[in-house]
Amino acid sequence: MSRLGDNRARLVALYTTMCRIRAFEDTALAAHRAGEIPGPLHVSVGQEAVAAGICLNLRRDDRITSNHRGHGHALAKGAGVAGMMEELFGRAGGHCRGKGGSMHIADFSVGMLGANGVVAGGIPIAVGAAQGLKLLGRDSIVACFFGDGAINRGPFLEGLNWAALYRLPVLFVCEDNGVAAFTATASVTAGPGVAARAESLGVPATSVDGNNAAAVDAAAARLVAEIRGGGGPQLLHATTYRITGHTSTDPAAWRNPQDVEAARAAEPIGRLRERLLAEGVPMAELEAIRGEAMAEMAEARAAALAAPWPDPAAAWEDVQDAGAAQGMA
Amino acid sequence: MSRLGDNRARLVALYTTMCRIRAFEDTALAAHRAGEIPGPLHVSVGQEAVAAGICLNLRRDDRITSNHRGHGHALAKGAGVAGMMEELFGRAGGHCRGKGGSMHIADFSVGMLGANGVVAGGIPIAVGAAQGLKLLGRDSIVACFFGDGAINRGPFLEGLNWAALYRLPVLFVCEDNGVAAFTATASVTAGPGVAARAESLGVPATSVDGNNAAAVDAAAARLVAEIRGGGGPQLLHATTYRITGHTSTDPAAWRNPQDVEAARAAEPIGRLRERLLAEGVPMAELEAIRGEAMAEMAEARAAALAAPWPDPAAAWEDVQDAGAAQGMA
Amino acid sequence: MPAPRRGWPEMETPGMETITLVEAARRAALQEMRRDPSVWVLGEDVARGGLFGQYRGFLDEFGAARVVSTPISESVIMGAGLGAALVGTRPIIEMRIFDFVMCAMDELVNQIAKVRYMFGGQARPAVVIRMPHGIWRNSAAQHSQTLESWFTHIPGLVVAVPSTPADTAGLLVSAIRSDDPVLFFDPKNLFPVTGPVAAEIAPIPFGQARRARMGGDLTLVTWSAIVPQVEEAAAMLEARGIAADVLDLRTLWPWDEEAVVASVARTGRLLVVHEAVTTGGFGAEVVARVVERLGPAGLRRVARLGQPRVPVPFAPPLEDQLKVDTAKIVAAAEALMRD
Amino acid sequence: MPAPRRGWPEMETPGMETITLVEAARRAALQEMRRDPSVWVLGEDVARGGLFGQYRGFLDEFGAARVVSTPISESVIMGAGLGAALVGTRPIIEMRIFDFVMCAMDELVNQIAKVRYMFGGQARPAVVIRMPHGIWRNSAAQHSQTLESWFTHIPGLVVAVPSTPADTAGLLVSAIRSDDPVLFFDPKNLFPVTGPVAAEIAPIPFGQARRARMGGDLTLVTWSAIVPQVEEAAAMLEARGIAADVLDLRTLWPWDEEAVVASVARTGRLLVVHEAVTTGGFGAEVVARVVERLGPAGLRRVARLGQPRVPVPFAPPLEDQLKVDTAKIVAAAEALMRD
Ligand SMILES: Cc1ncc(C[n+]2csc(CCOP(=O)(O)OP(=O)(O)O)c2C)c(N)n1
Ligand SMILES: Cc1ncc(C[n+]2csc(CCOP(=O)(O)OP(=O)(O)O)c2C)c(N)n1
Ligand SMILES: [Mg+2]
Ligand SMILES: [Mg+2]
Repeated sequence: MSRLGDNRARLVALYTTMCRIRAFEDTALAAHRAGEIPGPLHVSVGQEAVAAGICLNLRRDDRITSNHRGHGHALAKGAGVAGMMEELFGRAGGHCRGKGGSMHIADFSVGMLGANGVVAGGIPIAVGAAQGLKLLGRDSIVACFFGDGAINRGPFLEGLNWAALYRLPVLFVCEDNGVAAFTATASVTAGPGVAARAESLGVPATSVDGNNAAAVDAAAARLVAEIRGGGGPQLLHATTYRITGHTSTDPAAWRNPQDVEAARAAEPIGRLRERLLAEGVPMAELEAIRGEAMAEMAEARAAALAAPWPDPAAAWEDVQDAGAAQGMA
Repeated sequence: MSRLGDNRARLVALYTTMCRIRAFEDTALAAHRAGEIPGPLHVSVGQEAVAAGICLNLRRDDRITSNHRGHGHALAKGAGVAGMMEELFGRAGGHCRGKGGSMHIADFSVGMLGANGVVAGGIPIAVGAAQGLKLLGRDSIVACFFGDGAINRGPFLEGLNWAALYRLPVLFVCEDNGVAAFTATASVTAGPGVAARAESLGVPATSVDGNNAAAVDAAAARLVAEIRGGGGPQLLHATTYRITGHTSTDPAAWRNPQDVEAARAAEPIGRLRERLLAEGVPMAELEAIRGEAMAEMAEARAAALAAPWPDPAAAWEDVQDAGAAQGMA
Repeated sequence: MPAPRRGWPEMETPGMETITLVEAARRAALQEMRRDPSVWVLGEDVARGGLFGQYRGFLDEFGAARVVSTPISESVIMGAGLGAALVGTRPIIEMRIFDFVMCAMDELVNQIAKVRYMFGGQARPAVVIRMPHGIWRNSAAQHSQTLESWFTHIPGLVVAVPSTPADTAGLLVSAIRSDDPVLFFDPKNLFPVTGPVAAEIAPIPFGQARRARMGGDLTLVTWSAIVPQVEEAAAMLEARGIAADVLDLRTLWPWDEEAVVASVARTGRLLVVHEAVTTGGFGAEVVARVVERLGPAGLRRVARLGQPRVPVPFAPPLEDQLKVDTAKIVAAAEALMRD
Repeated sequence: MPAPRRGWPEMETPGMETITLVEAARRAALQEMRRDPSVWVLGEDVARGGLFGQYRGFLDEFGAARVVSTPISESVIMGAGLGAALVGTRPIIEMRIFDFVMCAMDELVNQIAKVRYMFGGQARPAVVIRMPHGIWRNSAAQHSQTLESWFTHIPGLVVAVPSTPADTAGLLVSAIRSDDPVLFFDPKNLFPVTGPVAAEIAPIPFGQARRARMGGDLTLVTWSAIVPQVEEAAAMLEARGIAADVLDLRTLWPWDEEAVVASVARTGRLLVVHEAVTTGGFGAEVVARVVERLGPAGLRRVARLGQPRVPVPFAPPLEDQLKVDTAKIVAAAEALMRD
C-alpha cells in the first residue's frame, strides 16, 4: 500500500487524465503529420496538469470555455474521446459533426461550451454563461481557460470587471506557458502580470505551479468551493511550459534548446509519476495507466480514420431556422 | 502686489482658461436650448480645472485626443474659439467645416486630434500618435483625455499595456466625474479603481483633486517633464464633478440635490478665485477676466449665428481620393 | 422626440390602441418578459429605462437580475448575451445605438453567428440584439449609420428592420421567441411615430413583406426609417397619375422575395429605396435577385435610391444634401417611369 | 505552402522574375520601406517575418522601431496605426488573418474610415490594412471569411483584392503611397502561386480591371483567390466553344465599372463569381450597377456565383460542397448561355 491514503485515488485520477491528454495530443500530432487530420492543430503537450487539476474539481453540470488549444480541457471535462478524435478528423461522428474541427471542439453534453479560434473569445461567453446559470438559480460554475496571450486583449478587462461586479461564479484560468504564437509574452506584456491585473479588476488571484498537478488540484478545490459558495469570481494563474510548437506545423525551432531540455525535466506527468513512485504506487500500475491511455487513443485514431465522412447534405444543415432555405439558392 | 510672485501669472492663466471654458460651455448650452445648435451637446461645466491644468503644460506641437466632451480640452489646447463655435453651429467656418459638430471637434493646427463619439475611442489613437512622434524623432508628447466610464472598455487595457511596452510619451488623463451617462460609475466598476488598473498595466499612476487647478497643474508639470524626458507613459487620475447633465437635454434630475449643492461649492473656478483673492489679486482683475471670457463667447455665438452655412457642395468633399466620384452616383 | 405616453399597459382597455413606436417596442418586450422568465435584458442604462425609454418600468417589475445595467463594455455585453443563451436563457442585448456594435463585432460575427453551425447544432444562440440605427437629429458620422446589409451577408443571422409600431411590436415578439440570433434594428428616428397596436401582441413571422400600397405602375421596395417618406412619395406619385406598389420588407433576412418578384412581374419597374449608402446596400441584392429570377426580358427599368457613398455630415444643410427624402424618391420614381 | 524562395531581391538580376505571390508582396513592402522612412509595419509576429513570411528580413534591415511586433491587441493595432498616421507616418497595419479585424471594427469603421470627412479634411489616415483572407487549408468558420463587400459599403475606404503576384505587388505599392486608408485583402490561398514580377515594382492604379481573357459570348467578372479557377473555367469553356471575357477587378473600391459595362454591352451576358457568400456579396452591386446602366433591354442573362449563405465548415467534403470551384463556374456559365 502507498502512504498516500485518501489522496491516492485523487493523484492517480490526475495522473490518468494527464496521460490520456498526452496520449491524445501525441496521437493527434502523429495523425496530423500523417495527413489524416486536416486544418490547423494546436496541442498542449506539457500543459496537462492545468486541465486535469481544474476539471477534477468540476461537476458535469459545471461549464467550461476554452481557447484554440482545447483538447486537454475537453478531455478533462469528460468529453467523449471518439467524438473528439472524429471531430479532428472531420468525420460525421465528431462532437460537432465534423463542422468545427480541432479549433472549435465542443461537447455541450458534458458542459464543454467550446474551444475558440479567437484569442480571449471565450472570456465574454464564460461570464455570460455564469450570469445565465445564476439567473436560472443553478449552483453550477464556469471555468474559463485562456492563455497568457489573451491578457492583452480588451475582453480580458471587460470580462473580469463584469464577473466581479455581478459576483459571478467564474474561475478564470490563465495557462501561462510564456508564449503567444511565436512571441514571448514577457516581451509584449507590461506591468507585474496577470494576477495584478485581475486584482485591479476586483478579481482575487492565486498563482500556482501549473506543472504540479496536485498543486493545481488543491488550488482549484479551494477556489471552486469558494466560487460555488457564492464568493464571486477568482483567477488562477498557472505557470507551465508547452513543449511542442505553436501549431503542429511549427517545429518550434525558435525555442532555446536549453529551455526545452529543462522543460522536459519539469513536465507534469513525469513529476507526478516520480511522486507516485516515491509514495509507493507500483510502477506497473502507472505503466498500465499510460499504456491504456495510449491504446485508447490509438484505437480512437484508427476508428476515426475508418469512420464515415459527413454526408455532404450535412453541409447545409444547422445554419439557422428562419430563412435557411432562402440562403441555399 | 500679490504674494504669489512667479506663480501669479500661472494661476491667472489657469483662471483665465477655466473662465473661458465655462463661458464657452454656458454659451453653447444656451445656444443649444435656443435651437441654434443642432445635434447632441456634451458640456463640461465643473470639470474645467483638468483641461486647463493639463494643457498649460503642453506645447503647441504636443497632441491631445479627447472624448465626446471635448470643448474644454480643445479650448485649453489653443483651438480657435470662432472655429469651435462655428463647428457647433454647423457653419462653414467651423474647424471641421461643419461636418463634425460638437462630438467631433478637432483642430489639428494646434495638435487637437479630435473629440470622439465612441467612449475610449481616443485611447488607441493617442498611443499611436505617440508612437508615430517617437518614430519621427520628435520630443512631442500626447495627452489622452477620457472619462471614468472609459476604463471599463477593452481599449483602455490594450492602450495602456501598449504605451508601457514601447515607453511611449503619453499622459493618460482620467477625468473621473463619478458618472457615465446615467449610471454611477462606482456601480459598474469593480476593484480599487483606475490608478490600480494603470499600475497593473505598467503605467505609473498619480491621483489628484481635479477641482484644484493648481494641483492639476503641478501634477501635470511633473508628469509631462518625466514623459518628455523619455520616462514612458503616466496616468493622472483627476476626480471632479460635472454640475450639468449628461447631454444638454438631460436635466440631471437623477442627481442628488445635496451632491449638486456640494459640488457647486467645490467647483474649481470659485475655488481658484477664492485663493487668488486671498492672495491679494484684485477682484476687479478677476471680474475683468470673467467678463472678457463671457464677452468673447457671446461674440463667438453671435458670429456663428450670422456665419454662412456650408456650401451644399461641400457635403461631397473630403471623403477620399480614390473612387470619390464613383460613389456620388 | 415627444415624451412617451404615461399610462401603463395593464391599465389600458384591451383591443387596439394608438401608441408610439418606442412604446410599442416597450410593450412587446414587457409582454415577453412576463410570459417567459428566461427572457432578460442587458445593456447600458437599461435599469433606468434605456436611452429611449424602451425599458421604462422594467427594473421595478423584473428586478436587477433580469434588467441588468452594464458597464460600457460592449464586447462583454454582446458576448455575455451569447454565453447566457448557451445555458438556456434568452437575453435581449441592448446596444444603445447601432454604431457601438462595432465594439462587439467579434462576439457578434465570429461567435454568435457561427456557434450553432460550428458546433454541429449543439448551440442555439437565442439572443435578440437591439440596435437603434439611422440618421437622427444631426448626430453625425459615428451615430447615424445604417449597415443592415452587412448582416444579410453573414450566415446564421436574422435581420429585422421594422418601420411601424405594430410591426416593431410583432417582430420583436418573434425575435424574442426565435431560437435564431436576431438583429433588431430599431428605427430610432421613428420612435415618436404613432400607430395602432393590439393589447395582446401577436408574433409577426419573419420574411413577410407588408404591402403599404397597391399599384400597378412601378414597385417600390423599402424598409426601416425611410418607409414613411416612401409612402408619402407614393401618395404624391398617385396624385401625378403614377400608381406605385409599395412593399415594406420588414425583415431583410429572410426577405420576401416572392412578394417582390410577383410585384415586379406585374409592374416591370423596380425602385429600391433605403436610407443606407447605395453602394453595397441591400438594394443591390434585391435588384440582383429580381433580375436573376425574372430575367432582363421580364423588366422595363430598375434603380436604387440610397445615400451617396459619403459619411453622414453634421451640419443640417449638408445632411439634407445627402440623405434620401420624399422629393428624391418622387424624382427617382418619375425618372424610372420614363423610357 | 511551399517554402518561399531563398534569394534576396538585391541579389537578383533586374527585369522580370518569377516569384510567389507572398514574395511579391514582401518585395513591394520592402521597396516602399526603403524608399520612404515614414513607412513602418505593426502587427503580431511581424518582427519574426509575419505569419506567412511577408516581412522576412525586415527586422534586420529596418529595426524594431519600424517593424513592431505587437501584443494580441487588435483594437490598438488598428487604432495605433490611425494615430500614427495622424502625425504623419504611414503605417502598414498587419491583421494576421482577416477574421481578427472583427476585434478592431470600431477603430476601422468608426474612426479610420471617417476621420478625414468628419474633421473636414484635416486628417489623412494614410494606412494600409493587410488582411490575408479567404478559405485556406480547412481552417473552418472563424478563419475563412471573405467579407470584402462590407467595406465597399463604407465611405472613405479603398478595397484592394489582387489575385496575381504582379497585381499584389503593384497594388501594395499604390496602397502604401495612397493617402486613403486601403484595405488590402491578401489572397492567402494564393500565397504560393508564382508569376512574373518586375525588379522595380511600379504602382498599379486603383479601379482598373485586368482583362484575363478576351471573349465575346459572356462576361465573367471576378477577383481575389477564386481568379485562377475562373481562368481555368474560361479555358474549359473555350474548349466547349464558349468565349468568355474575363475581368479581374483587382480593386472593389473604386471598381472598373466602365470595363465591365463595356464588356457586358458586347456580350449581353454577365456572370459574377466570388468566393464570398452570394447574398450581400459585391456581385450584387456589380449586377445592380450594370442593369441600372445598360437597362434590362441591354442584357440577355445575368447571374452570380458565390458560396451559399452558410458558414465555412471544417470537414473537407463539407467545405467542398459549398465552396466555389471550377466545375461550378463552368456549370454556371453554361447555364447562362442557355436561353
Ligand atoms: C484575436 C486573435 N488574434 C490573433 C490570433 C492568432 N493566434 C492564435 S493562437 C495565438 C497565440 C495565443 O497565445 P496564448 O493565448 O498564450 O495561448 P497559447 O497558444 O500559448 O496556448 C495567436 C496570436 C487569434 N486567434 N485571435
Ligand atoms: C462605445 C460606446 N458606448 C456607449 C456610448 C454612449 N455614451 C456616450 S457618453 C457615455 C458616458 C461616458 O462616460 P464617461 O466616459 O465617464 O464620460 P463623461 O460623460 O462622464 O464625461 C456613454 C455611455 C458611446 N459613445 N460609446
Ligand atoms: Mg501562451
Ligand atoms: Mg464620467
